[in-house]
Amino acid sequence: MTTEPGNCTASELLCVMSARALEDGQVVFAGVGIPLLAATLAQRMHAPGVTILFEGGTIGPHVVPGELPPTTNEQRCTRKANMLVSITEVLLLLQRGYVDVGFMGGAQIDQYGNLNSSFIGSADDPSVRLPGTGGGNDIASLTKMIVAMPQEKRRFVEKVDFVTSPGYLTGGTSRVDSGLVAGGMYRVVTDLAVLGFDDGTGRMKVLDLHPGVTAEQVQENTGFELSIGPDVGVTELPTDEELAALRHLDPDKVYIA
Amino acid sequence: MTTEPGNCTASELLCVMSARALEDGQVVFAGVGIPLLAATLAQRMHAPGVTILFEGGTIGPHVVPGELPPTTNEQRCTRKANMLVSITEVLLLLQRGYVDVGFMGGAQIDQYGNLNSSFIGSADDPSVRLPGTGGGNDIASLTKMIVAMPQEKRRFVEKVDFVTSPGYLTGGTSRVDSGLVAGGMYRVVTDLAVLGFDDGTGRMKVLDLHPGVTAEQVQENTGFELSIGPDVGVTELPTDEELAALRHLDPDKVYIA
Amino acid sequence: MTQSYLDLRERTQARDRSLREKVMSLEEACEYINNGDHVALGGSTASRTSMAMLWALIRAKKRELSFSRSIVSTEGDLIFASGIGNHILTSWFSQGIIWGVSRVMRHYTENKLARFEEWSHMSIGLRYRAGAMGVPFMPMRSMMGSDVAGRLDNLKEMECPFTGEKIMLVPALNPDVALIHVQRCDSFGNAQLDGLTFMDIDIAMAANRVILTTERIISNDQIRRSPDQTKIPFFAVDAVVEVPYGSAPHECFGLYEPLFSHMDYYAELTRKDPAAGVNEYLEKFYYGPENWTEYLELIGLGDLLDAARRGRSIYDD
Amino acid sequence: MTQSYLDLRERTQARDRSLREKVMSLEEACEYINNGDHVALGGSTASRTSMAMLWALIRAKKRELSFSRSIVSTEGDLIFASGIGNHILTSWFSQGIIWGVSRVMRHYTENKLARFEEWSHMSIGLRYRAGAMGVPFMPMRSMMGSDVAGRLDNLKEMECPFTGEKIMLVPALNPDVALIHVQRCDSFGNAQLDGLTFMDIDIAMAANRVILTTERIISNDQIRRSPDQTKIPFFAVDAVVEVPYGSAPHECFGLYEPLFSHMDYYAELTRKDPAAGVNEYLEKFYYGPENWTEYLELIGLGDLLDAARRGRSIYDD
Repeated sequence: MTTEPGNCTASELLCVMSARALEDGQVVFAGVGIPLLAATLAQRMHAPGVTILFEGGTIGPHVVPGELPPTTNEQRCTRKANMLVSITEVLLLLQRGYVDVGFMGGAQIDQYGNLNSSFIGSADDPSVRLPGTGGGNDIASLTKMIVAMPQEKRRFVEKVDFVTSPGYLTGGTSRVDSGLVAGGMYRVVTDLAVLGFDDGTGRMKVLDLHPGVTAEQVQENTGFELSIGPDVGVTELPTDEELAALRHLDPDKVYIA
Repeated sequence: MTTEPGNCTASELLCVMSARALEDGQVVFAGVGIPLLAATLAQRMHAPGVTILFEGGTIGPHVVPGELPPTTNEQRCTRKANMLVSITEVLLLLQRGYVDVGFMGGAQIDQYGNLNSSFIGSADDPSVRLPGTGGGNDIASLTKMIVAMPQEKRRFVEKVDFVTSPGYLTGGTSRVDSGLVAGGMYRVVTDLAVLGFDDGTGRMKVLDLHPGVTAEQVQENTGFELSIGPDVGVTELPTDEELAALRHLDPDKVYIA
Repeated sequence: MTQSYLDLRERTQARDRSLREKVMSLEEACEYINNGDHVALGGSTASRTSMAMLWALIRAKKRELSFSRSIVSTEGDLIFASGIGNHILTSWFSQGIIWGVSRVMRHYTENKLARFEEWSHMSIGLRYRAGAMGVPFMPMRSMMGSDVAGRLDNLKEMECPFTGEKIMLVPALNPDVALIHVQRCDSFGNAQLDGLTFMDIDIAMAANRVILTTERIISNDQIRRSPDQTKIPFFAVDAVVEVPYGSAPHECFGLYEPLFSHMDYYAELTRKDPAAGVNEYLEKFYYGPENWTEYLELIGLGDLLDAARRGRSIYDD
Repeated sequence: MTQSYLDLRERTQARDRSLREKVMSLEEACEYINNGDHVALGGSTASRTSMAMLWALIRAKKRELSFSRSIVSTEGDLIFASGIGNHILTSWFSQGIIWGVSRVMRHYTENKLARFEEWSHMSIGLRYRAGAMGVPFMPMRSMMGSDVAGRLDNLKEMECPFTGEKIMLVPALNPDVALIHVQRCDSFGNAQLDGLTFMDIDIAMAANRVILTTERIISNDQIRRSPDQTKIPFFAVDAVVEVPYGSAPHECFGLYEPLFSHMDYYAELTRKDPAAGVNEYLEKFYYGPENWTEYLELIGLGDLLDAARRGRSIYDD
């Protein structure tokens, strides 16, 4: 049973919608925050066979409801895991090709799916020094990416101030030309829509709108022109089961505001 | 108390003399056979602080008397070890510089200390295919070497049929020029003498004769001209303690014939 | 052998990497090996050899396989003599130093019936490691100047762009199949190894398919109680076969030492007439028995019990 | 930072690598760190940080240290604010995502008082690994095309001589000193780690000196009963310091989780006026206490017991 619009927060909507982007049986490299929570939700709902990898070195854990880890490097990440390895080894799994999907949040993204988590303003004299790439650069360089983030004009910019994690760089064949021959941006899931990328140009486009959201709304919350075709789809609202499972996982609202 | 000449076999003499070449506190990468036995003997005698490494991945074991391992890859090698690592990791310790001495046997050696354990005759059409390098090439390329082998004309040749494990190659700076900037042949211990290498030319020379052995005898058992100075030393015969310890370690004469 | 990165990824992505049961028989596991494949063997010398899987491959009359292993013992003789493969890449090939130089190896290589491709021990390890890491090569500092390097045509020397030093590059080795024998794993293929791991972890991660033989299958719950003991992840594994004494007459750390009298018997059998001796051995122990248990019966319960007593003694200290 | 191979070997060969006792106090261990050294920190974010050793370095008023770590949490704030170092190489630097972006990191970097040198997470791991292996670089396939690479001047792109592919080379990092906190080790420095090992093994093998802080010193006999659990060999270790709760307020796997209320307190203290807040924290917890036990007392026994209860619960499953 799907819930009524307005029965969930934007974070909850984002979490459910991005969980749905995962398929059963996939090996998913999940960042901390919404991705961790959404991958766990996917496991509890439609994709019990999803294997989660955390950057701290955890393979196939079982995240315990109410004990969400504050980073991917804490022991909470390792509960009932299948295997623990070093950080370098878990990142090398991306390079070797064992991972299906990299799943991250983002501070700033541009029309080619490049992510910035390093500097607001110029790198030499930033107005804000952000925490940096972590595994983001490696994940985005080496595997197919799903990014979950709120759709806001200041976050969806024409060109990011700094390419921390590469999308399609300057579009066309520029990503492959740079040496990044595998992986690439696949989906951006927001609280308004599900976005994809044009095969040829590498530019972002709208695939599906969330119920009640118009194409105009999405464009208004985006700092560059989005291609929105007439055949754009509509997602289904979160179900009561999804929301219940989500709230059970994060009762203290650590990641869902 | 030193034993009478003739009270020990050639293998026993070789084993005792090469054990003495080790110093207390050294990290010694030991091959199977005489080196394993001699390094263990050194531990029991003058050098209790010697740390033995085996190619199978063992760090600092305590070899049990009468249970000598048939190769360096059996569990017998790991008795009371401090640490076990992969084969690649234990060999990388040589490359990283943690090892003081590589300690090996040899089938054939030449005037520049190059070892052959691959082919007798031409490599394309050998009269004997030998078992090959194992870790020999890596050990001889990456650390200071002590080689223990019987002194025989067919084993001490002017030029080895095949350079399996590099000594000083063609002498002079040829080893360093080839890219092998560290390590190199240090001692060859035989049943007749202890041999070293000239700093400049890289050629083998006699350092010490075993008691009762003449310079002529050594030269007669060597297939190239050895430099034997007038100041050549004389080793001390194995002591009763050394022989007793050795025979206790190898009661079944697995390695001491 | 050096696959392009996109090929390697494509083969990897095409594998079913989900958490799923993959327990099968030796005969079923043979289906995962195609004629012409490059097969990497886990363990080293007479330790944790996946002897049961080799036994099955020989019985299945596979052909034109090539092999690699850190160090090769009697299994190399059997590969050559059975005809399943005539090319072995390794650093050392003989039964074991105490038995002298393998007459079977000599017979096949000196008569040019088969090829023993010699690399340094570390270079083999680094080739697997490059394969495991998804890079096309690894840098190293040995083999330079030697004739071992001189006989190989897929090595490259380079000048280090950071230090100007001479460096040797060895190419990645991504085997088509890896055969690895372990003490225990679950039905999904999460493997926990005791003692020496040799090159097994890199081999498993480098290979395009992995077949585990295991002394014992344990529950996934058991695995999850000590995930830091898991050495091979399930998603790298394609088949799991439970085979007690699956490495006999070689050893399996903590469970049984080598079956020395059997190894002595084999050495004696192949000393005088290597070709005839090894064929007699194959007839008796490989083609004769109906199944693996019969093979073990032929080796003899007494030898197995003796080896097991010695094997478990490692935990007495 | 990239040492020539002969320099690196010379430094390594000069170390006393014999099996010997090396237990000492935090203050004595400080002598192993010289002003100007590059110090690598084990653990990651708020896990197994060698907090006690950092505490001692700050109290000893070391100067001009530079640091590297996979991911930096509150210890980075304290390094900058205490003045022991103004350069940190890492991939991510903030207290932890739930506490927002570190105001202290922002204050020091945005005002150009200190430098946060950003590398990709894997590239840091591979730099340590190259250092651990004794090679001058490692090849990898990320960072290409990004501005992260664009801001670094010691990266090299090359064409792979085997495949023709574009490959990124990152230079070896051999820290002068590594500070690693472990659950247990013996008095010689043989360390056994539980749970996540982060980049610690590579750091230990790469560094020119290693200082272990440990929750507990165990006997060498105990180590030798399970040598396959030893992760750092004694000969790579120069000093061993026993410090219970040596990672507090960060966690130590299996023993205690992060001390969340203390971490919240710290975040709150530094939110409004980062410079004043972090200095107040240093005064109270770093310069105030007579010894490590007093530091723990200031944090509070209640918090320690709570963290320990949560920490041990990992073994309940």
